[in-house]
Amino acid sequence: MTPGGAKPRLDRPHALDLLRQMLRIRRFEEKCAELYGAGKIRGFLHLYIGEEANAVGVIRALAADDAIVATYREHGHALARGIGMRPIMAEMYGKAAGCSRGRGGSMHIFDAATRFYGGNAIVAGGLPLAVGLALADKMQNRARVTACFFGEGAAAEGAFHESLNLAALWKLPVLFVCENNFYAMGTALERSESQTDIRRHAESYNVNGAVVDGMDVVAVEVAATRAVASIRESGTPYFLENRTYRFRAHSMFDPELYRDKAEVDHAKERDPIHLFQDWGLTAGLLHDADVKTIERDAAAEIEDSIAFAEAAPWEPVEDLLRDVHTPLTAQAAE
Amino acid sequence: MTPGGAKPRLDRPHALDLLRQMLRIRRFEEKCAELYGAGKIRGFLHLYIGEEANAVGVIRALAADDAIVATYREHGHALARGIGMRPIMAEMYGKAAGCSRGRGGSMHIFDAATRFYGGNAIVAGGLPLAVGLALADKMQNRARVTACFFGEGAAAEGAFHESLNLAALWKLPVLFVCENNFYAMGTALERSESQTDIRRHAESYNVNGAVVDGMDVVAVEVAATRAVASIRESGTPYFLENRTYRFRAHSMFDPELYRDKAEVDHAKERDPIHLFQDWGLTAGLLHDADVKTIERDAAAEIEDSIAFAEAAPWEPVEDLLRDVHTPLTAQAAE
Amino acid sequence: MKTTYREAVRKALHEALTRDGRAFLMGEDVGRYGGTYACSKGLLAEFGPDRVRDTPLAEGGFVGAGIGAALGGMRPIVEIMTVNFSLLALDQIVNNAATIRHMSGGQFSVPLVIRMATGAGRQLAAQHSHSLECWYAHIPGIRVVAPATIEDARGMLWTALQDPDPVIIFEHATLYNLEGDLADDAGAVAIDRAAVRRPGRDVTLIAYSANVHKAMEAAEALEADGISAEVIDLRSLRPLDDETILNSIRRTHRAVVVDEAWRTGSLAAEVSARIMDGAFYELDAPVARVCSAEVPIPYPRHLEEAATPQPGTIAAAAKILVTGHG
Amino acid sequence: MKTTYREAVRKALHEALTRDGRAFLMGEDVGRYGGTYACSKGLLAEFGPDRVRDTPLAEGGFVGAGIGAALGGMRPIVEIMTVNFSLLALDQIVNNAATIRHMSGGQFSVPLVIRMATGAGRQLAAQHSHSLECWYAHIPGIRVVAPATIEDARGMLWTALQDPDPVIIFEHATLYNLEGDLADDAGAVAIDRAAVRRPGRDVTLIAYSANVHKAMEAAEALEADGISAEVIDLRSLRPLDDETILNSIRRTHRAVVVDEAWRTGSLAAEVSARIMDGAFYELDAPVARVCSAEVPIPYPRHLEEAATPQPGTIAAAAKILVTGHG
Ligand SMILES: Cc1ncc(C[n+]2csc(CCOP(=O)(O)OP(=O)(O)O)c2C)c(N)n1
Ligand SMILES: Cc1ncc(C[n+]2csc(CCOP(=O)(O)OP(=O)(O)O)c2C)c(N)n1
Ligand SMILES: [Mg+2]
Ligand SMILES: [Mg+2]
Repeated sequence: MTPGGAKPRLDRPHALDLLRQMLRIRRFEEKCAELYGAGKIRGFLHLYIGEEANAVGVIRALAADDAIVATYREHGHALARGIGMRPIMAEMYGKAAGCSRGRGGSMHIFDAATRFYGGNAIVAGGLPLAVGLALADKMQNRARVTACFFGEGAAAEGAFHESLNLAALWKLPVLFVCENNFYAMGTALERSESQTDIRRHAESYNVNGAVVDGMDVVAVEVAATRAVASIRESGTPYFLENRTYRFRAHSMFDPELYRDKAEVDHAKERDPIHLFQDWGLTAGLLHDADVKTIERDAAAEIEDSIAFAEAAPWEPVEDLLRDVHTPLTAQAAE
Repeated sequence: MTPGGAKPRLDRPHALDLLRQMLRIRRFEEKCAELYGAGKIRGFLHLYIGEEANAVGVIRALAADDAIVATYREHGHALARGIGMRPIMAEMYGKAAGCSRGRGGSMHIFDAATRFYGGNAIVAGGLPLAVGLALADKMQNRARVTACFFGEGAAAEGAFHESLNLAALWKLPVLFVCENNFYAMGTALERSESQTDIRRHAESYNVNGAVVDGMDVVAVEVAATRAVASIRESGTPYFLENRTYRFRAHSMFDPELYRDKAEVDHAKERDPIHLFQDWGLTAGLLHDADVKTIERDAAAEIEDSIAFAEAAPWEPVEDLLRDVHTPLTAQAAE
Repeated sequence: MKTTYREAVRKALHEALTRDGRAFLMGEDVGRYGGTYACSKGLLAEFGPDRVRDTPLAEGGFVGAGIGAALGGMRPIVEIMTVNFSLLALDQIVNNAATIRHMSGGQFSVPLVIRMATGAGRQLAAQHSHSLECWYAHIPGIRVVAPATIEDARGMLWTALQDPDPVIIFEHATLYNLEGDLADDAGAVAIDRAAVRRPGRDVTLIAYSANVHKAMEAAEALEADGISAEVIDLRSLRPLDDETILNSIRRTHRAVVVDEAWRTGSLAAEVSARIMDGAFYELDAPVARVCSAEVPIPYPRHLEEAATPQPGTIAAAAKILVTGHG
Repeated sequence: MKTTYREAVRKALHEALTRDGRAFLMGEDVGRYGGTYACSKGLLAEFGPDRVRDTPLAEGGFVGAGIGAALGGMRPIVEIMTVNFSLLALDQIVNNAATIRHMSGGQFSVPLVIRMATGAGRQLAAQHSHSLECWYAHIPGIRVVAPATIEDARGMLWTALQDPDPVIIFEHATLYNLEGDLADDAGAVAIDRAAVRRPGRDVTLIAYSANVHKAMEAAEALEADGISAEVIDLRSLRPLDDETILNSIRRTHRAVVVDEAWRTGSLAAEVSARIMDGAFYELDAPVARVCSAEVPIPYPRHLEEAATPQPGTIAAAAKILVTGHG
């Protein structure tokens, strides 16, 4: 499965964790789709189903004080980063107990504790932020990495170009992760990029990079680990192109006129969870009972998060104008 | 001098024309600098002195119905394109007899007759326009080329990236001409681009390109002719990086703190006019008398244009609101 | 004929592509996807990928390309998916589309139409709920319209396409599902005048786009309280139709201006200032504004509703003007 | 001490870099070139290329990087060469700088200062003469200030730098050569209040930035005509200091608002609407606005002058208000 063919040596806890992370993201989002249908979650909801290996593999390679900048399709990243499912679910509901106090919703998950800088709903809007976070680290002599996730559609935006150039020019510790799921809404890669080999762009800024099978969680983790090591050693950016696929519609409004069911079905044959689970079972690293436990735990965690979100109070309307500016008390405390 | 060493076969009229075009641009701009000092020309004035071979060489390769999009440093392009020196000078003065009716000034020379689409003072702002002009040609099955001039500083802007990608993706007949004079105001290329070999960017969009000695007018013309032929044949864009140098300050406000006089003097040793003139004289294609005639004609033309601009009336203040919208009469006539 | 606002937009696009060979539609997902709001569904199949042109994510680039194509003799209809993303194209709009005619001394016109969805109301939170029409209405050299009705959604595009200069059409995202009747022969409509959507005597409610409907609801509620409210649909945001506004004020002597933009610097401020300019001595009370609260739009429905104009807040503002108390 | 506005800005930058190790200046040509307006001359030599950081031409990119650096604990001072190019960074400002605090539920602040030159008056024509302060003043989540005096040029930056949220400082390009006295111990100034620059009884002239000086000239001319004009310098464009404005109107009962922006949708409209809101019954005449004509700024001096507010036009507007005729 991995480029070299064989899996690197994984121990059992590691394998269990990879499966657990991917599965709880999957089940969480399946439930979110239901909750959307039930009117509990509103606005836009962009599911990551099919792409879980990317967030899980990359984020495992990060240290606790590294930073993450993500997109509107970020539930998986938030969960993999260790933000609690309760505050995430409450955020999806728009409750004040949400991680962004309910103000952001699905597209704007933020978490200071884990240095999770959103949840950005402007395509490519997060890239310059990642450059700046890395610049701050460099200027303050901190050996931290900022991982920046975005889709292949974002690569056409001017912000992509400006950000790659700045990161390379100033030698900043940014890990660019292009999650290439081959579609930007309904626009296929070949209708959006004259150069479909996106890594070629990175090369044109003299940024090192690699292409990874984004359906293979171990391959992703290996590549990300290598990338992060390279960044920490050289202080310069690194570019990962993770080839993956979105199994669901772009958002809950998308009738998917632009691709065949056959194409989707074909992609599903390489479901990252099945691939890894089958491999783990075959290799004897995982057992059927493990899968059951993980599924049961995930289900329980999700039920718990829903109960939490349901019970959480709405923010009072009188607080409408909160958090436009930093209150003076917070300023004094800084 | 040219890449291959030898000059391609130039006949005498051709050689005379190249020298004449470069010299009249040079003398025109030298006079403009004086007129600026005298308060006749105001606002920003960006001189092209040292870079003349680029406009002259490229524009000779264009057909009469091809289009040009240029920057605020466009006097040379406007003159080489054949816009009359009188309306150009009147424009510099801000007189109603100017080619843009005086509304634009030095940075906004426009001319419908020669399809000269400005004179754009937003760095990289003209690139998307060029893409659109070429798109219009393609959609209307016209075999025209749009030449788009910009500096190497513009290559860092998002608009560069978006435009190159669109032109390549949609296979549009755009000739991108990057006039690399190694500085964007006071910012040297290596402080603005992680990749100083700008053509590498073009390659990353799968756009064909070439690097040219922008101080050698014949080399520029040869490369541009090849480029235009390639565009007409393939219908796809082409990228020229012309390496050149700006002998004067960026604008009349620039104290030139960022570069040594020695560097400028060194560059002046490859003055495109001297290079070509010397070569022509040595090769026997040009004679001393030719140079004298060209100088005299240029001086006369410039004096004439000044007289014209001086005598031209100011636009009445009552017309202030003209040309914000297209008047109904013009609409009916369309 | 029963139809929807969405379908009216689609019909208008269909007409444009059918009647004018120079017209083409370009934008993100206008083709294969059928348009984010399904306004161009089916057009790709009928007119082909050249004239129903999917673009990469590159708002500045493709809007600029639209300007260039207009200069080159085409009649581009550029769809920016939403006003939120239009910020990435604002430089092209301000510095090229709006100025090229002037900077060139009248040599070149830019016959470009830009359509975009705008507004809040769908719980899309802070980055996806802007109402920046007022910014566009500030720019000399462009025309800005906002169809509030099915007739206008059907008819404004063709008229905009005849304009030799850039026209921006704002479609409020909550309107696409609006249902109503449309005459079988409905077609182009004038785009330069405001419309009195409901006559009244005591107060004038001035709104545009989706808020016209909220103002109509407010007017009905006021009616029940014995207050007769006139409702003006601005329709054209630039230029503003002062005459229709001032004529109304001269009759009602009171006005509430409704605008989904943040209050400070909203178009409502301009309308208020113009009423000050033109009808100060006619006013029985200061012009009131009902705008969005000065907060990025929050995600939860109850907060989003509290942040934006609602029929209740409009009616309450009108009632205070007329009766002196709420 | 005799000094200039330019030198005051330079001193303020010098102080920021000296006193706060987290502060750094970044922008196009702030370093080797010394700043387009020479405001950062010498700072590179003193503070080095990390803290006086030349950027590529990439306004969206480096403004976004400034936001990120602020999130990362720095105190970036980002210079956008002029407001004209800020359109390329507007998405970052509106959708990130202004909203991250809110979208994150108050977890993150963005202590970012953006400086930019603004305005017309130097014959730079249609693309280089914008006055878009009103757009920035529309955005919740940021503070906007406009130093008109040497004291404010010297003192506003440090205060802005203490703000935990984004602050935008507009410096009118015609002010840099302004000469005047500055106290040796001049330092930080409050940035939230307007200032009465000249007291008067008959009419209030409200302006900001370079136009304060034109209003002062107008006030002198009016004085000669026996009209006593008060001049208010707004200083803070967001939030607006209603109290100072309304207090003045309650004394003079008349106001002229001066704004170099195009009239429609200018900040002057907002000020007029607020006076309507807050002092309608105090007004003896409608608030007048003196703004730029609705035309892209033309290159020739006589047309540029005709297009923008001038002391003469300000005085004329005031005179009509006070005497009922010009
Ligand atoms: C600047 C901007 N333009 C358009 C949109 C609307 N939009 C949201 S997601 C999306 C597709 C993005 O595709 P990609 O970058 O490949 O990410 P994916 O959704 O596939 O994960 C689009 C067009 C947006 N949010 N921001
Ligand atoms: C978007 C934008 N940013 C900044 C400027 C200010 N500016 C004008 S010319 C220039 C340098 C451009 O350099 P380059 O593209 O190399 O062209 P050159 O002037 O060297 O011909 C700058 C920074 C501008 N006009 N537009
Ligand atoms: Mg994608
Ligand atoms: Mg250059």
